[in-house]
This record gives sequence, C-alpha cells and structure tokens, in this order.
Amino acid sequence: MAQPTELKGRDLIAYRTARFFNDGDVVNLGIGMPTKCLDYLPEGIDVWVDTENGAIGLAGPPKAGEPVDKDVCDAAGNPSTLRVGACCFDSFTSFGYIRGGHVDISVLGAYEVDQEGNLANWMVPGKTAAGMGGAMDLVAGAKKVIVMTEHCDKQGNPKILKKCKLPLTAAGEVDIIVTELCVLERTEEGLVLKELAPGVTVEEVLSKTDAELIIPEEIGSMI
Amino acid sequence: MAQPTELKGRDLIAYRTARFFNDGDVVNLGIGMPTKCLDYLPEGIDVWVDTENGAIGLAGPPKAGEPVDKDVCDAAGNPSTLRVGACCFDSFTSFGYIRGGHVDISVLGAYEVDQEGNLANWMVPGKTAAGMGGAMDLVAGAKKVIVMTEHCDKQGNPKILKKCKLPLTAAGEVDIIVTELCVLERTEEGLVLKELAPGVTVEEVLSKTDAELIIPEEIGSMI
Amino acid sequence: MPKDKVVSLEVAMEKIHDGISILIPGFVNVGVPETLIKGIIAKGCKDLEIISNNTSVKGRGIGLLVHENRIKHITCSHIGSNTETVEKVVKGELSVTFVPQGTLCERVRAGGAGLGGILTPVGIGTPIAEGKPVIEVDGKQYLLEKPIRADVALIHAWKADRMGNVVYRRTARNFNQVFATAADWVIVEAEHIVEVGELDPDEIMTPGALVDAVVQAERSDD
Amino acid sequence: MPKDKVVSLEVAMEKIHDGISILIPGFVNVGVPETLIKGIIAKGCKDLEIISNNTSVKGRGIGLLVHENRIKHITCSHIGSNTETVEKVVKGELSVTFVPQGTLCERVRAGGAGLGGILTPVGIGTPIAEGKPVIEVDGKQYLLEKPIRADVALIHAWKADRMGNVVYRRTARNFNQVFATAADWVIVEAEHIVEVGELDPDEIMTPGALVDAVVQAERSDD
Repeated sequence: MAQPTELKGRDLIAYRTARFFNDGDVVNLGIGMPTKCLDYLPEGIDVWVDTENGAIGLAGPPKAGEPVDKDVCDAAGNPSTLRVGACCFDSFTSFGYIRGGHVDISVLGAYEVDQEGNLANWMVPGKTAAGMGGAMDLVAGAKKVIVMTEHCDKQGNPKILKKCKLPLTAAGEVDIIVTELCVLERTEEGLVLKELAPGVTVEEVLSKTDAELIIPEEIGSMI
Repeated sequence: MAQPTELKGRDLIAYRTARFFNDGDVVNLGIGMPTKCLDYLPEGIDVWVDTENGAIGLAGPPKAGEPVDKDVCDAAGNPSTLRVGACCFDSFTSFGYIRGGHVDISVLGAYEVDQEGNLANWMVPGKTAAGMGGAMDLVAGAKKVIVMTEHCDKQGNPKILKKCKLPLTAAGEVDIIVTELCVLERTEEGLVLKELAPGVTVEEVLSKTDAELIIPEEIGSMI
Repeated sequence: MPKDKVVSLEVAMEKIHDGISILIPGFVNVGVPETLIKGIIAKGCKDLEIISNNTSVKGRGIGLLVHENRIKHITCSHIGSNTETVEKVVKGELSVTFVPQGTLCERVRAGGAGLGGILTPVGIGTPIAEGKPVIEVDGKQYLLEKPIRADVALIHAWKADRMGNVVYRRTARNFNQVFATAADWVIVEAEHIVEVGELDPDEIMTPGALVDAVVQAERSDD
Repeated sequence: MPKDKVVSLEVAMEKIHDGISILIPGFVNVGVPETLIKGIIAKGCKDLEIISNNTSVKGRGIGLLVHENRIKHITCSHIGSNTETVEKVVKGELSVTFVPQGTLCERVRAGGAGLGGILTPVGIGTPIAEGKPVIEVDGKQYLLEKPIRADVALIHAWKADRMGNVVYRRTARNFNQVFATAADWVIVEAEHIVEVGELDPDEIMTPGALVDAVVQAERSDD
C-alpha cells in the first residue's frame, strides 16, 4: 500500500472513509468507489460486509483460478465469495436488517448531497432510468450514512449543495461526506468542515462548495 | 372404529368435522376436541396438521416407548412428533402463513358463536384470564373456520346465539358450526340448518338454539 | 401419502395465460427461475404483469421476457443491469413502476401474510412518496405501501422434494422465499428433486403446502 | 478475526438491571432461555418489563420470574399454561397486556425491522381494537399495531458459534428468531457452542452481527 500521504482522489477518499469503521461493524458498501474502502482497512479493524441480496460476510470476487459459486453474488450481481463465519438469508430478512438499524454503516456515492443531509443518487430525470434498487432503504435504515464523492462533478460544478435539485434518495439521512478535499460532518447546526486533505485550504473548499459550511477554529487533517 | 351410526356427542362432532377436510389440506386443530378429528379422517384424505408454534406436519404425541424430542411440541405445549415431509419455521413465519390464508381450515371450540359468524372463545370476564394465544389470528386468517361445539352449555343454555355476549375472538369469520345435533352453515342470508344428526328433529334444534336459523326444504344427515 | 407434485414443464405452464400477473424472484442472474421463464416464452404468453426485483441481464432470465416483448407492465426496484430494458423504458416501449427494494419485499410479504400494507420510513421526502398516504406514528412519518399479490409465482429452488418442500442456496434465496407466499399458484423449478423425507424439517425454507407444482430445472452451472 | 463473544453467565448479566424491558422467547416450555432466566433470578433484578408469548409453566422458565415477583408488567398472548400466573393476574398482583400471538410476532419484527407498525385484520371487532387506530386500505379495515422493542433479548439456541451465529431446532425456534432482532442487547444461551466456520451459511438463522454475548446453556433433556 502507498503511504497515506501519497494518496490522491478516490484512493484518499476510500482511505479516509475506512477510518470511520469500527472493529466488528456491519458495513454496506455501494457499487463502485465504496468497495474500495476494503483496500484501506486500518490494522485491527475487521468489518463484516453486508450485501443487500442476502448475506453478511461477503469476501469479494473469487480470485483467479478459484471456482465460481453461481449462487453467491454481490449487489452488482457479480460473482462473489463468503468468508468464514458468513451467513445467508432472504431479501425480505436482509432489508429488515437494513431498515432496522442492524447495518452500522452504509457507504454510498452521490449525484448531489446537501447541507440538510439530503442525498440524490438514483435518478437524473430524462437521462437515467435504472431504478433505486436498495439505495433508499440503505440510506433510510443504516445507523450511519457516509457519502463518498468527488467534490465536484466532471464539469467542475459543486456536488455539495444548499439544496439538492435531483429527485432524492432519502431526506436528512446523510451523516458524513468524504471527498478528495475534505471531510464534512452534518450536525444540528449544519455542515461542519472537520478535516482537510493535505495541501487543501479552507478557501479552496469554500470555492468548490455550494452548501454553507460551518468552519470551526480547529480543522483536522484527513491523513 | 365404531360404526358412524353409533357415534355420539364429541365423537359424532369430530367424525362430521373431519368430513369437511379435503385431501392435502393444511388444518389447524384447536386444543381439546378439535384434535379428535384426526381419529375420524375419511379414507383417502390426508391432511397436514399446522401448529401455530412453528410446524406443518405434526403427527401427534410420541407413542409409549418412543423417545420424546424436547424441541417438538403442539399448541398446548405438550410433546409431539413430526411426520415425514414436515417442516419447521419460526412463529413470525407461522402467523404469516396463518393470516395469509395458507391454512385451509381452522377448527376451534366456542364459548359462544352467533348468526353473524362472530365467535367468542377466549375470555369470560371475571372468570378466565388465559389470553387469546393464537386464536384471534387463526379465526381471522384461515380460509375456512369450523367451530366444533356442544350445542348447549353444561347448564343447557344455547351456545349458538343471535349475538355473542362475551368478548369476541373475531367478527364475522365463522363458516361452519358442527354440534352433536346438527351442522349449520353461514351464508349471506344467515345460518342455514344443513344437516341433522340421526334421530334429531328440526324442532329439537330450534328449541336449543337462540340464533335464527334458515330451514331449507331438504336437510341432509350428519352421517 | 403426500401428493407428488412433480410435473413436466408443459404441464406446469397450464396456469400461465396472457395478461396474468407473475411474481418472478432473482437478483440479476442469481436465483432466477429461468427454466420456467423459457416455458412461458415457448408457450407464447404475453401482456404479462411482472413483479420482480430487476430484469436479469440482456438475453438471460427475465431479460428474455423483455426481449420478446411479453411484458405489459413491470414493478421492480432496478433495471440498470439490463441495457435492453433501460432502452425500452426510455423509448416508452415498456411501462415500469419503481419500488425501493426493501419495500418491494415487504409489500409482497404483506400480500402473502394477510396484512393491509406496511408502514415504512423509506421514501419519505422522495418522489416515491407522491400520492401515497403518510401515517404518523409516535411523531414519525411513514409511508403506507400496499400489499402485492399475483396470480402465479415462479420459484427457483436448489432442492425440492416431490411434495414441494423447498431449500434455497446462498444468495440465490433472495426473493424466492417471500414470493412463494403471495400467489394463487406457485410453481417451483428445482436443480435437484429429492424424495419426501430427504430434507430435514429445519432446512426447509418454503413448505410444500405453499407449492402447487415442481419442475426439474435445466442444470447449468454457468 | 471474528470477535469471540462467549462469556460466563455472570458477565452476560451485566446489562440486566432493575426496571429494564426484556424480550423472552419460548412457547410454554420449548425454546425458553431458562439458563439466562436463572441468571436474572440469581442477580436479583426486579420490576422487569417482560415481552413473551406466555409464562412457561409453574416453576419453569419465565414462570420463575413470575414466582419470584420480578415482573412489573408483562405483554404476552397467553398465560393459561401457568396456573400461578393466572392466579396473580386475577388477584391483581401482576399487570398483563394480552396481544394476539401473530400480532405479537409482527409488532416485535416491526420493532426490529424499522417499520412504523403493522396493519392487521386481526382483532377488528374485538376488545383488542379498543383505543387503536383503524386504517382502511382498499375498503377493508385494519388495526394499526405499534412496534415493540426492548432493552435486552434473551435467546435460546440449539447451536451457536463463538461469534454468535445461531441455529435453532424444530419448534424451539418459535419467537427466538424475531426477538433477536428487536433489542439493544442480545444474549444467546446455546446448548452447543461451536467454532466459527462449523455452521453452514444457509443453516444460520440469526446472524452473529445481531448478537452481543453467548453463554453455555445448562444441558438438560427433560
């Protein structure tokens, strides 16, 4: 693994997000960037990966040469494996666990996220028609919701807004936002700038953020 | 087995009730008299006994000398056995099946039953405090509800009433009433006298019944 | 004697007709009753109301029904894994209602368990809430989502005995267990058909009492 | 490494205090966490709010808590199997709320599954409906019954591995599986404690993730 201080972009985001995990946590990692967190687990932190389609203890895709079990897949439908101690259950039970707060942390990506903790990550009207899958249940149900996202979209527009414009996935459920620039925490008062990436200034974050941010006297470092 | 024509009282009631079962039915038999139906199953009729505490395929108490399985009991909490092909499940699932109409027939006793299909069999204020157990769910949920009861109580008072006075188990759910005197069927129009026990007259039934009965031109025989 | 419910695929299709509603389990390609779906294709039934989680991938499973235009309307949580479904939905050739995945499970279970619907926090404040009753319980808002039932459920089992007791395997269980509770007619395809008594009462996940017909599934490990 | 959650009975009692609410499964004497109940008796805790299906029989299981007057209030479906409970209730020495058995399961599951309550036809037109909201869905009436959760759940397992994955056996599963989902702290007593990996992922009925402590149950086959 690279030295943390050398990490950039998505790797930095995954590295920092993984540091919100506690030993023994059940974590649900959205398709794509969130699964990268497993590459950066801190030493001594063992998490149990929940998959919405019915298992706790997913262990990732089969390694080259390892036989593929046609009955084990991840939330993207790709072949996966189970670790020792894993268990399986049906979708109804799975979402009972998810909605009931038995998933400690749900990590997801975002199209938009706002200062009220609203998240939009399932639909862009006129553009996508994929459906929300399990995202609405996960965001509403998990004990803690962490959004991992690049700070701005590909055109350089802020993704962290005063108010989401896209159809919401859930209202007021986001607890933490981790980007390549900073860590934001949602409090009763609003979004607080908790940490900065190495070399990033408060001014840079503010210039790339639409949401109002609370800037405390002391700001930590993401690394 | 005695000749059907020799059957009296509870045996006659059980004999006739068992003739409402279809081959393959899932039947839930209340504690006490309803379990007697199994002694009188017609030839070629195989039923699957549901027990509210989590099994389909209960096979009755262990025979003398047969080992007792401490983990298998009936709805009274007494040791029971499972037949080949039986399956077990938890109480939540069990009552999902019951309420969802997956139990074909629920057979229960009554304190009172009335012409609107109301049943009271769980509470006598000031006298009993046992609780309803699974009775309310069974009566509300089973596809067909059959009440087995002696026609009158021990004091000779009618148990089949115009209107139940005791707290109800369920409203408007009873389909059939079988007593030692007759079979009554609930229709849109009211309670119809469908069958008489051998030697019993319409007049005797009417004199021992508080409910209004519809007396059709043709009345069958319980045997 | 327990009834022997094992029948041919053709016989199992007797209750499948144009315009009926069908619950079809499966998560992408896992746990999908693909043999039974091929039976529907072969029989030629169309205008189907499908309730499923997604539509497999292009050319597989439920994707076959999409490809052959057999679906009048689909209720599901996600179609993103099948490019052809997305295309048809965007073009307006296929009508879809999206339901959050957990809500889909709960609604079907409510349908199979005699409940009047469910009260869920999921979807409050989102477009999913539009037009639905909001019920407040102890100061918190919940959507009332109605039960779902269908005419037929198609089930993919790992093992089934001849009377229809079913065991699922790993994440292939997914929607199968609940979907088997909420249809008037339940058809199971099983990778392995065994004799009654070979399954332990505790390993059975769907009781034979809920199952109407059992069919040998095509054996494929791809 | 999975956490080893196996502890002594004394340590397992750490979260049991006077006045807390406890979910206790079991159907009469089957599947009752009797070892843990004896632990409560030994610790001397009282004024407990119990949620259970019944109270076992006199002198056994939950009946021990009744006998020793440790219960402030009990929510259950049936007490008829325990003459001592009936006596105390009739005399006004024990406060009880009766809930239909299926409704009890659903309410606890709703508590453990983040739902706002359930909509059930059971109890409509009976004394159980008094004071409860009635919700009409598609012309039919349903009672809104609220979720139930508790501070602690006591669970009786047939087998548990060291990280708390649990297997129940036969009708001893009863309320255990759902009760394990709806408490802030879940203690399992197991007849057999096994190593992690000895249980098949498909036979596990309660995930270790829901379990906080595992205790060796007294071995008795009476």
